[in-house]
Amino acid sequence: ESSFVDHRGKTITFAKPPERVVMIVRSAPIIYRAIDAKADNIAGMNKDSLVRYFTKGIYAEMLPEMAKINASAAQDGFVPNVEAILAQKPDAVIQWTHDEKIIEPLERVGLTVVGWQCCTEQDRLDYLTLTGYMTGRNDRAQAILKAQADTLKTLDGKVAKLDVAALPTVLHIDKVADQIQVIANGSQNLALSGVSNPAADNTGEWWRTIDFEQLLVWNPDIIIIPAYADDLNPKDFFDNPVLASLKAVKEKRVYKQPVFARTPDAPEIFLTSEWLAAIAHGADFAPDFKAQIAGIYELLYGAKLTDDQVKAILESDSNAAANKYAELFG
Amino acid sequence: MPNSSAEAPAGKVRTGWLGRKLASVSILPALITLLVAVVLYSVTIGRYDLSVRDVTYILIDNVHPLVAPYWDPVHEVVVEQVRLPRIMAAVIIGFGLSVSGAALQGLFRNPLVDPGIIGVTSGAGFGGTLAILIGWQGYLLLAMAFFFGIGSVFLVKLLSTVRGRTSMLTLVLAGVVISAFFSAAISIAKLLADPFQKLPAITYWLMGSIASSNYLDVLLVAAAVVPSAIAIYLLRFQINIMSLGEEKARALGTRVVLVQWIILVASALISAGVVATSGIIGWVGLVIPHVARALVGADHQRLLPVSGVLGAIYLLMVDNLARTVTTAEIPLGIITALIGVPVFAVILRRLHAKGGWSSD
Amino acid sequence: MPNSSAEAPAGKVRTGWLGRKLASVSILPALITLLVAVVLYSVTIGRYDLSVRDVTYILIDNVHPLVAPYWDPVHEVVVEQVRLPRIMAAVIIGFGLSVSGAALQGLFRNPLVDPGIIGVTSGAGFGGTLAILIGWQGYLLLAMAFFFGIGSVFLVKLLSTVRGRTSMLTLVLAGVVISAFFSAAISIAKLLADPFQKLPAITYWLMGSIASSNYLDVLLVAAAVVPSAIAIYLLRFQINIMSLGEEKARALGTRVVLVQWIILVASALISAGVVATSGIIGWVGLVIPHVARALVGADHQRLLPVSGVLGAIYLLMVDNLARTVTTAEIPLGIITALIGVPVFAVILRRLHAKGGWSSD
Amino acid sequence: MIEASDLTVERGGRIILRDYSLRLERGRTLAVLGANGVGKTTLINTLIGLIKPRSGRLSIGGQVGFVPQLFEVPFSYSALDIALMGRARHLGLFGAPGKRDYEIVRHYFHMLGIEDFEPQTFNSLSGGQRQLVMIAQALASECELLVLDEPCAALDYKNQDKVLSLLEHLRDSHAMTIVFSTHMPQHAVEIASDVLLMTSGSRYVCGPTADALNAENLTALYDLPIARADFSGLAKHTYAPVFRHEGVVIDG
Amino acid sequence: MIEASDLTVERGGRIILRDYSLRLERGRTLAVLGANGVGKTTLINTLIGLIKPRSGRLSIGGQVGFVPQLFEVPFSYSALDIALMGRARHLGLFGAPGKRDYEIVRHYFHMLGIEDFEPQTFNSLSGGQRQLVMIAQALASECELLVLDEPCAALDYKNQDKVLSLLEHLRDSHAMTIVFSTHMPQHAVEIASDVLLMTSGSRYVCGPTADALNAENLTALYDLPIARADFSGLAKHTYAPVFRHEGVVIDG
Ligand SMILES: Nc1ncnc2c1ncn2[C@@H]1O[C@H](COP(=O)(O)OP(=O)(O)OP(=O)(O)O)[C@@H](O)[C@H]1O
Ligand SMILES: Nc1ncnc2c1ncn2[C@@H]1O[C@H](COP(=O)(O)OP(=O)(O)OP(=O)(O)O)[C@@H](O)[C@H]1O
Ligand SMILES: [Mg+2]
Ligand SMILES: [Mg+2]
Repeated sequence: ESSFVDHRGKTITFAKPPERVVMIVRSAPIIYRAIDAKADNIAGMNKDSLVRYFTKGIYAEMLPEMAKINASAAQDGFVPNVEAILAQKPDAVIQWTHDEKIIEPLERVGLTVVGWQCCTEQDRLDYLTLTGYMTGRNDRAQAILKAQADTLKTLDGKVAKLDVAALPTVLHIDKVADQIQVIANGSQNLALSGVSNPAADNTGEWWRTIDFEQLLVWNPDIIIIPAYADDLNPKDFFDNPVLASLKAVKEKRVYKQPVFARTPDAPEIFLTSEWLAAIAHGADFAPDFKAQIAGIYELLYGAKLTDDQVKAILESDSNAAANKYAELFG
Repeated sequence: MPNSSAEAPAGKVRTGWLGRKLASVSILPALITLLVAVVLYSVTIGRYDLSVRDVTYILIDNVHPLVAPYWDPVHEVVVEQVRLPRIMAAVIIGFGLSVSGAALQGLFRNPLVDPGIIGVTSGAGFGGTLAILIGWQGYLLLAMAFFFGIGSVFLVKLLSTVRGRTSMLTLVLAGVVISAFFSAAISIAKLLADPFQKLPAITYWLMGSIASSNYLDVLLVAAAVVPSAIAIYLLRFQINIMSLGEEKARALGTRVVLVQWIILVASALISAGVVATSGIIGWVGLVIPHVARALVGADHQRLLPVSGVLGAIYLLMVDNLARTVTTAEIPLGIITALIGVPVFAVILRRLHAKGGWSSD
Repeated sequence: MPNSSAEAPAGKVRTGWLGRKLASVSILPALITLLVAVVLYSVTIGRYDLSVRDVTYILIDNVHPLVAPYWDPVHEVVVEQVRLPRIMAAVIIGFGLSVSGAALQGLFRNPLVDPGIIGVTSGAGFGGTLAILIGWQGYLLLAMAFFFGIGSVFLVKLLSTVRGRTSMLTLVLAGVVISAFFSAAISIAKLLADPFQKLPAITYWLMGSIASSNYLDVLLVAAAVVPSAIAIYLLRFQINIMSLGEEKARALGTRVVLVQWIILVASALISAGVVATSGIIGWVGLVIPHVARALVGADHQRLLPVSGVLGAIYLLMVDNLARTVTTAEIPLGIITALIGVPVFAVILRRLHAKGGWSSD
Repeated sequence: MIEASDLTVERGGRIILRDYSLRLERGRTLAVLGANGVGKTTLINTLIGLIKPRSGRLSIGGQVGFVPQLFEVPFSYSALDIALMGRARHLGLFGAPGKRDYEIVRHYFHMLGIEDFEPQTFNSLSGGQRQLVMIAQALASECELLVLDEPCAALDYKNQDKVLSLLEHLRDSHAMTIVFSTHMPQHAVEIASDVLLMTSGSRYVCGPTADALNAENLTALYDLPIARADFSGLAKHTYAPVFRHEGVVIDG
Repeated sequence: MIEASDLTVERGGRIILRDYSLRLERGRTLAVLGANGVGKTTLINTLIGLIKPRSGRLSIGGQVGFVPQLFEVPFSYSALDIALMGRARHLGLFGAPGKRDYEIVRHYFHMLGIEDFEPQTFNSLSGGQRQLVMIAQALASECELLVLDEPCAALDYKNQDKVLSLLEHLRDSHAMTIVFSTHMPQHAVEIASDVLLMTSGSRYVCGPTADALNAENLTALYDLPIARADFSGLAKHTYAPVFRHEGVVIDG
């Protein structure tokens, strides 16, 4: 028997680990797969999660079984199709907590709901713990958490020695075509990597669209293209004549984020902080990064990555033109 | 001249009066029968497979308890907790929006008027958005939406009243202006919303859905819609008169301002109630009255009920599609238009000759 | 009776005719002067600090090259590549939408009509959304938006033409229906869009922005707006006549169908051009004509140019706010309404007495 | 029934009527005559309360039925629908016409001989037919005071006759008070007990028909020779204009 | 100028006119008389091309100016604006009225004595004033054929006189062809060279005024005694209705 408290403060008890779990939370399937080390108990997920994560890319290569899971739980991230979920006869449903209206219909028909809340760093760690309780694989959950904590602690030790006054500025830009869109207040803690975001304020506004004049005013040292920005590459910056007067473009310090940043709540996301620190401060901040990546993916998914796969994860092709990328990560 | 009327040929009068009553009666019961049929049909469909027999027994059980219910309790839950409240919500909302749309088109004498024109819809939308943004849920959200919706109609009335007189044109323009204002405010709120949780929540809520309706929601929306629809229906004859224009209405002895107010407030209640419980459901209140007018003419005595029932049938069918056609819930607002458009394009073409408006 | 006219008192005729000309002339030049002033002011403001002197030299340099430009080349880029095209776009778009709104309100004799009513706006919006969804950008997107915009006005006309006759009411309803259809289609596209990349792109594009306009964009939107606005202006007198109703217009010898078509197509071109280059910019085309009508009356000969210039000034000022008020670009659609609403609420109240519509 | 003293009425900022006083007892019929634009419609609208006078006192006893000069409807109501609206005053805020109301309206349709129009769309009727429906509407309101603005303007002689007879009948048998405006003095001759000759916004003659209505006053009123004409072989007379009497010069 | 043979016209699915034939030479004036709803407006709308006849042949020579029976405008145009619209035919698709057009319109305003209305909002004019403006509009169109539907219905005698004189003047000095409908036979007596008496949708009398217009025909037309009345002391006559002649019984 396992009993735990979910993010709503509700105590949930399972006599044995549930065998049919429907997940409405977008990143729950990958977390569940990582901790449970198998996909057998995942009975359903969102259409959206399936299409986005499991039909192409590294997950599709490593975890082909995920693509076969029923995807009728919800279309849009959180609004459940109650009858479709009932038809799966689930033992438990993982759902967001942000609105009682999206949980109440599920409980009304007698389903067991585990609530996850969003979006702080602690919430993200909790997903792993909660999944550990559900699957009865708390050991794996703690091992993964420890791997994260160790990496970040080492990184923190190095970042602490940097001169706080001279930290480089980094702007995450995911669009430069019809509009210039930057991440103003994202979820990634940039301080962990020893950089700062000139666009940050505490409005809570995640994305912000700016005009070119504003970009000139901020003039960041480094520009990062988020992993999800499929159509945007460093080359687009280097080839754009209007952007040529930007410092980061002049110095060719425009980088595409690696694939491990693709799924915001995935267990490997912490690698992003290390990668960014290396970009900003040098290879010392992520020593032997390729081996580390292979190790983490093996721990999480039991996958043995080929060298090409690691390169693909690091977006080495896209970043070939960027300053010192090859030197940094081979 | 009260007694002289007896001298009019009685037979003719009787058939005539009854004849008219019958004409209105023959379409309305047909529609009501259709509505009942669609409701019953709706209970039997859904992603969860249930036989028609099971559903019938489950329904009968409520009226006349069957000794040994042999069905799975989950079935009863599906029928009674998932499908029934949702069906009720669709019927009530479709009815309310169409009645209010028909009344407002008559009041403003403008075919482009819909329940959103008086600012309530986007006002209520903003109220709800604000609530989501602050993190309020459930009945707080509902209250906010409702409060802002009703507030905005008062704002519109205030804006358009110059020295005690309200012109219908200014009123309608004030409505447009206030709507635009709240829509912009909604957009601002969306820009500020957390894109992972709150933005999708706002977007989805605004798009309109009755997917998660429970009996309390149904009760709430009914509490807003039913009395308002009754008030509007009671004014059916006054709306006829108001549709001739304010001057004429005044000359005929109508208490113009009072009638305007009742209709505005009743429409505001309907819209605010709908938005509060189910988000913005557009289009129904604009188009259904035109279809109804094509069926029974411009007389609001027949138009209002026919409009209402037609709206109920329409929204119910649309919601049935929304919940069965794909695995995912498609927001109502989308299907309303997507399915409705081709259908109504044809209907409007066909029936336009007798479309009830004189201006074509 | 051509020669009899000479017998009319000549002096009176002259002052009268000139008098009318002057009345229209005195407001229009005032507005044009204001527009020029606002344009010049607009070049000097922005997030990037530039002194008025620098800007002046940079501008003069174009007309009369200064031998040794002492300014930073970045400054020149900011003024000439960032600010100027944007200002031009705002002026052209504001002008076009307002002229088309005024013409359509006259044609349909309905104060609630705006350039979006004939289906172009959401048609073009859908075209653009589709392009973004497919992954097309730049001129492909533009072409898609344009194509769908123009296509939808033809669809509307097709839908509303029964046996060769088009009633204005059916036309306007068909417009509403087609708009609803494409809006729903846009929503569907949004549901299908990747929420990290394409959804925000679609949302932002639809909300309207001229932030990234370059000279090619300006050229494109001008190519759509300028000839159309000229065509509409040339028809100014015919619009007066059409505004009396179709029958009367026909009796006066107007080629009703031709005039309708020219105005519809010209408005469609304007809207499609605007949406294609800058997304959906609502509200301007609806409200500005009312303000203009309050200023100069209903006669379209004066109304159209005044409406246009007023719209240009308004949109330019709004865009100035959009790009300077915060570090973020606020979508035009939002500020248009947010700032405009209180202002126009007051103006409409004040000037409504001579609002140009007879129906209040 | 009607008592107005020193009425001053303005429209669009212009004073149209100044210091009008008039008095009409229950059961009498007043014909209002005057040139175009002199203010007949304005006066009538003031009497029924559509326009508030700027100054002066006005008291009206009883409910008022009204037939306007111009009329359009935005919806295609049937003629019966339109006439039924005349019953509004008797139905209260939440009422709708019932069997009795239909009977009353049909009764007046019958009296006017327009039963056929009942189901027809009001807007598809001819100008004169619409006017008859509007008169039926006003009659159906069964008010003590009936006010009609040029009720016969679009009517042919036969229908004028019907309407005039009906008005007289209503006055006689129900002691209704009637005010109507007209451009044909003959209408006044036929049924009016009183006439109001509006010469200008501030000058008028008001009195019993027999006294006030004569060729002289009418000629002054219309600024055109109006002569008495006697029907050949009948003991009746009319007043008719003598058009183009002095070979009016066209000064164009 | 006008040649119509065997015209059959329907509206809303009902046949209103059957087998109407008529012919009017250039420079002549036709008065159309008939009971309410007989089809005068329908005939006139057919002549000017607003209604397509169901069968029959119709040929009209030259451009047509038209004054409708009912008139409303949705925008507050000035009277001048409205009258200027009469110039549409002369301005082409992309034209706008220039100095000459203003002069012509002002000329007719002057002839009708309505110069004062120029800047006034059309909708704030009285019924009769609007009708004068509409007549000015039709005159300003300077067409060969002028068609007027009850042009004098809302006018006082003075203005009727003005309009009639003006029409006669136009016919005489510009050889204009004129068709107008009216309910007052006197108008026909005054200026019409021809009359069309529409007894029903399929029966009519058409001919020169002197022949066709007599008490007998009119009595048949209106189904009411119409008698010739001679002006006291003048060598003129008129036709006027003998209202309530036989003590018409109100059968209500
Ligand atoms: N809303 C208004 N604003 C300004 N002036 C007005 C308004 N309504 C009427 N008038 C003016 O008031 C005067 C009287 O108009 P009214 O309609 O009372 O005339 P009338 O005697 O009924 O004329 P008719 O015989 O033509 O019907 C006219 O000169 C008219 O122009
Ligand atoms: N759109 C329509 N649909 C059906 N019937 C119509 C329509 N328009 C007119 N009618 C009918 O045609 C007949 C002739 O109408 P019309 O307007 O020509 O009469 P009129 O001779 O001008 O009468 P009036 O003297 O009253 O102006 C009327 O009976 C009328 O009801
Ligand atoms: Mg009048
Ligand atoms: Mg007629």
